Amino acid sequence: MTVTRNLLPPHASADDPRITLDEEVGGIFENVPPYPPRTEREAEFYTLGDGEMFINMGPQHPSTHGVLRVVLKLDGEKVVDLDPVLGYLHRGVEKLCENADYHQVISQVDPLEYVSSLFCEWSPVMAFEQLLDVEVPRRAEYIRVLSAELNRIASHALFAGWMALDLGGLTPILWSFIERDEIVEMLASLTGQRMLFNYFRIGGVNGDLNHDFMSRLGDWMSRAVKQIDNDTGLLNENEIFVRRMRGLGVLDRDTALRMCATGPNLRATGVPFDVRRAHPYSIYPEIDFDIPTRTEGDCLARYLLRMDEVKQSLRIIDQCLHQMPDGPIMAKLPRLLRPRPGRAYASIEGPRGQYATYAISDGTDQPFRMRIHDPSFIHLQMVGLLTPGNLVADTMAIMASLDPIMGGVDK
Amino acid sequence: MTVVARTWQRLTIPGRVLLALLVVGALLTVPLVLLIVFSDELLAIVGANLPIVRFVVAATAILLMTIPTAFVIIYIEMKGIALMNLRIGPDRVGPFGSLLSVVHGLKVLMKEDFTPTGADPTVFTWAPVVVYLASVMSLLVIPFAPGLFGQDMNIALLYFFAVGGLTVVGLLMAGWSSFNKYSLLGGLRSAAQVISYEIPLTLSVVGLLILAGTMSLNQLVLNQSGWFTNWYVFQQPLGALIFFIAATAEANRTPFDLTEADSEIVAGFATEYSGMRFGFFFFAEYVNVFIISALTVTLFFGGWNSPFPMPDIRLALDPGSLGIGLLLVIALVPLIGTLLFAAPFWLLRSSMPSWQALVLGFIVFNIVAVTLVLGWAFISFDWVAGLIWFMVKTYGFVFLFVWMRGTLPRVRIDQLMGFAWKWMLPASLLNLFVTAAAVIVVGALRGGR
Amino acid sequence: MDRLFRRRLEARFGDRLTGPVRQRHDQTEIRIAAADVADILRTLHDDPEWRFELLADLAGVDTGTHMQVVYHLWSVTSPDWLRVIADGLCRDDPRIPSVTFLWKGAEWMEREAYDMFGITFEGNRDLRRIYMPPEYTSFPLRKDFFLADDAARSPGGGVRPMERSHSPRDAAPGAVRQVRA
Amino acid sequence: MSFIPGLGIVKGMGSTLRRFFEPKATIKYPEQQPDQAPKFRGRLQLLYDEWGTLKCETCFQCAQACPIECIDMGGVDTKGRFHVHWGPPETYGERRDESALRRSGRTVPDRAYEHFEPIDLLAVDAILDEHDHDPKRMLQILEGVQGAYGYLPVAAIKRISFKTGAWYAFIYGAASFYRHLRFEPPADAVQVAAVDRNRPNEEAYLARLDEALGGSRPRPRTRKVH
Repeated sequence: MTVTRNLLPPHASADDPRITLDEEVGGIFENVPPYPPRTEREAEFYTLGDGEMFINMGPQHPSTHGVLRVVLKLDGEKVVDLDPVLGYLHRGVEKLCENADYHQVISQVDPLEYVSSLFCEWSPVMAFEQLLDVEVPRRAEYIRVLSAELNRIASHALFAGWMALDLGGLTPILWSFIERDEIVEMLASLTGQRMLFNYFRIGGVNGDLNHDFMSRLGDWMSRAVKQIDNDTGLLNENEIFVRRMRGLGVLDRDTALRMCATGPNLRATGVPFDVRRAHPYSIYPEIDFDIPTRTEGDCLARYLLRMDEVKQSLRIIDQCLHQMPDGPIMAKLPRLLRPRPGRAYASIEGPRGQYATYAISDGTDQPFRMRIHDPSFIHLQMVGLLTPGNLVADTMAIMASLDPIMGGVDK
Repeated sequence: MTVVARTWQRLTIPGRVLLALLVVGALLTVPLVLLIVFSDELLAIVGANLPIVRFVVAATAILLMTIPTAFVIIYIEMKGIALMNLRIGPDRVGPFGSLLSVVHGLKVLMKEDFTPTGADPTVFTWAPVVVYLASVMSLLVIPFAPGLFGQDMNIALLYFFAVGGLTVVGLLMAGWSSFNKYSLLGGLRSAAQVISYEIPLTLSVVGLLILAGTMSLNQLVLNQSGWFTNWYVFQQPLGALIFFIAATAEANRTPFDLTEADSEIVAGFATEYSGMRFGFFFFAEYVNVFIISALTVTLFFGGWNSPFPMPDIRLALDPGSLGIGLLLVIALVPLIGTLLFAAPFWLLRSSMPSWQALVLGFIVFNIVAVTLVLGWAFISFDWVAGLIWFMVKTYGFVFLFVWMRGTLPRVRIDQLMGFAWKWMLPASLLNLFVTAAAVIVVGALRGGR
Repeated sequence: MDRLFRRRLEARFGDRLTGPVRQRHDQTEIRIAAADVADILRTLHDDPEWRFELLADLAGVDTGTHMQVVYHLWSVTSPDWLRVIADGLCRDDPRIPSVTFLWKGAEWMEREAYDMFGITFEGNRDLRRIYMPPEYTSFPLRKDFFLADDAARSPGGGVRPMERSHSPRDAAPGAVRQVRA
Repeated sequence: MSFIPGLGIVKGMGSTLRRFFEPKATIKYPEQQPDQAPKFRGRLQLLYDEWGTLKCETCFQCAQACPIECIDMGGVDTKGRFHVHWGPPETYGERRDESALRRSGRTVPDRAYEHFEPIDLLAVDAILDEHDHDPKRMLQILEGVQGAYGYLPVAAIKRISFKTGAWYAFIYGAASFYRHLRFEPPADAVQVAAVDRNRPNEEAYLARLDEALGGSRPRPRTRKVH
């Protein structure tokens, strides 16, 4: 390896014995990992063709949405192949959850997808409720749906902003951050935190609706539609934006299903799979909303689909506010939870797709095994499928349109 | 030594300032005396080499002008984009944060300036200089006002394109020598982009040249005098549009800022640069913005001409005729003016202490006085009026660039190249042919009559 | 709970199920042998009678005595989640056929299961560590991998350094938490 | 995308220009504070009572209740001698999920005391039985334990604390008040020899250092004495 070359003083001469410019490792344009390839695929990837080079995107790259490293194999500007390298944010949440008791799990899973924390809390909580056979009060369910849909809008707002930022637009991210900030402040008055809400509890929620939250929500709802139209109008009609996104990273129905895609990325290919309808949970059967789908399956479709979902979320929030029943917000539960041994699987529809938790109880106060299924993780691997053949700039556009959050990818 | 040091330390701060000024004054006396003694000879030398002296003075002035220009444009960009983003933007240093860009410049000066291992030190060091010089050199031919220009060449436009093309050499040098793949991609992108857009840029102006029959920018501006309908933009709208778009690409501005696309190739050619070497790139970019705005104004928007013929007013002011009265005016007018402007504040706001009213009055008086003096200069001196019109127009275009940056996303490299070759080039050729045909037809009609 | 679904499953795969079909809440659970995974999942995926097109989740499980791989499937033909448990993988060298030929997207989930449990998925062409660094040798989600301060469960009350490599055989027999599953 | 090329761009430019003149969303932070929800949990502050003293009594209840154990705190016991603390192991080298274990009903191992030798606690139990597990007769219990072991082992104090319900810190404080009670066994020849035996051998250490550095270890400068 020629790692030594980078450690040399700047004016070292080429005759220096410490410089080993071998034939197989020549300068900066070929860098291969310092270990033999472990799999067939890795060997194939790290073999350079004629005129190709590797380039490391990340882990400190402005548009990898966190600490993701992508090794790109380039032919000029064209991406030939790519290999995402994960694990820079890995903290072993599943292991931590197996060593925490059932109440503590909620705060452990909170920072998984930090832009949509409520969904990360929701699926474990639902799984534990199944394990414990708890009936959640209806008011608690309504509050959950209300706050989660608000969080979905916040998450999609951030998505639209990031999308534009990755395409070079400076303004939309700040406009969408204004929306997000209003929602986040609202949720802070409900849950007490701005980002990692830690709000859902096994058997209910942590606090009832309060005046502060309701006044902020009413204030925002009265102007939300107009404001969102204002914000998205900057991009939706922009020729540069549309031309870059249309026909880029096209995913067809079968490929999407084979790639285990869910959520907006799957619905953009024409499959109307939404866990809220496909496998109803909570009070979604009582609520009237549509599942927007698109058939193009390209980046623009994924973007527009999310914008449509925001409108549906507003509808759901409106209905929640009108149908909100009275009653308790927590089920009666002992402080120390020891469910019977068993297995439970709870899946919910988050802003990025299906969040699921598979929990096994062995009768103690800690889950024996807690598997967290995160849509970001699944969707990030589609980058490797969609990008080759496109340009470097499209890598970011495709990645942004799939909307992975590295906290969820790395768990 | 200790004697001097101890004395110095015993001085109070005003004393130190005064002493320093005295020493500087004493030291300045010597060259002044020399200048006076040899004034005749010096004047003779200067008079014999007037073009050279003019060039040196102009080059120095322009070199010095670029720095504040860059600061102003950077401030406009920071504040403008902030306001479009619904942010407050810079608001801490100076009034409305206007000195923030200056502080940024100082910060860049103080930062560590290092060369990455593996970089080619010579090329790496000279690349920013080449880029900066290319920008500054193109400023030389731009007529700011009647009589206020570096050089009036008869091939000024050609010179401009030639020197402007040098920028790409600097960017390529930077990209290649940085020993970084992102830089290399950025350098190559800039080469491809700038070379592609040079062609429509140059061709879009040819129609204008056919109309004007000259390449001297000064002459071009003179041709556009009178009402604003004389501006070339009304005779060459397509040419102006192509020129503007191509110039945006030349200056690497959004939506064509692919060379330093921060979300794709980090910072492109500037990835490895730090300190003042990065500062040179940064300044060069904003000087480029100024230059293309200035050139657009010069070529298509009448340069320093006012949009309507100014009424020919001459104020017959002869301060010398007042005699000793002049001294009285200078002594009394500020006093009276301050009191005059302070009075309404003091009378209307009973809660305001008199000293505050005086301060306010002084400020208002100053503003009024400066406005009056500028107005007088505007009326009396052609070059002041020209400079003001020129700057107003140019900064209008600078704001347009900032506005575009605040609004538009970036195009992709293949779209960029396709746009240049598939749309801009045919359009500019069309513009050229239509103009040439129109000139021939009009000429024939006039000749036939 | 879909009783009919249970009967259909028993009728179709009755002889190849290694345990009874269990149903609880909205989940139906079948257990199969690791060798049958490719065949049964292909049937479930391709057969128009089942049409389990969506692989909702793939999880490895260490029960303390053996390994399992758990698939969750969704189909329009049933309101239940179908949980397929490939049971009885030995802890020393767990091997199971990959399902990447049906769901390409299972590749990273299998890599994760390999990284965390050491389960080898035969047929996955990119089976390498995904979260942990390449030179890492332990499998963190196994039940004999203790957190640094998990003194309550570590044998002899001692602390096992997290970064030390150890094979599953090293674990003291009483130390590993087991589940009756 | 509209039919006229460039119309979308123009519209976008219009919308940015409109926002250019709109009131801004950000605030000038230190001068202008954001209004926070009354329920906001993120405030970091310690409360003072009306006499201006800290209300915090270092009871650790917040630290024990914190689900992700991000609170760590330290304080001094009532006697002002014994530093007590609660926090993550990398800070204090102690177990951190004691609260979780206690709630789960398992025995709570205390690693802070693990390096003390385990002792046979039968004698302690006998003495406690004799004194009816009465914390009011703590001095007699402690004296009895000291009589049985020669000193007060930590395990014994913990046992007493567990059995009588008195806090460990109280027992420790009470014991440390009396001169005749001691916490370490009296030094004897065996102990001194053990300490000598465990002291690292300097010669061996230096030899290994030499080996590692390839003989280039800087020699200690010998000081000349005139």
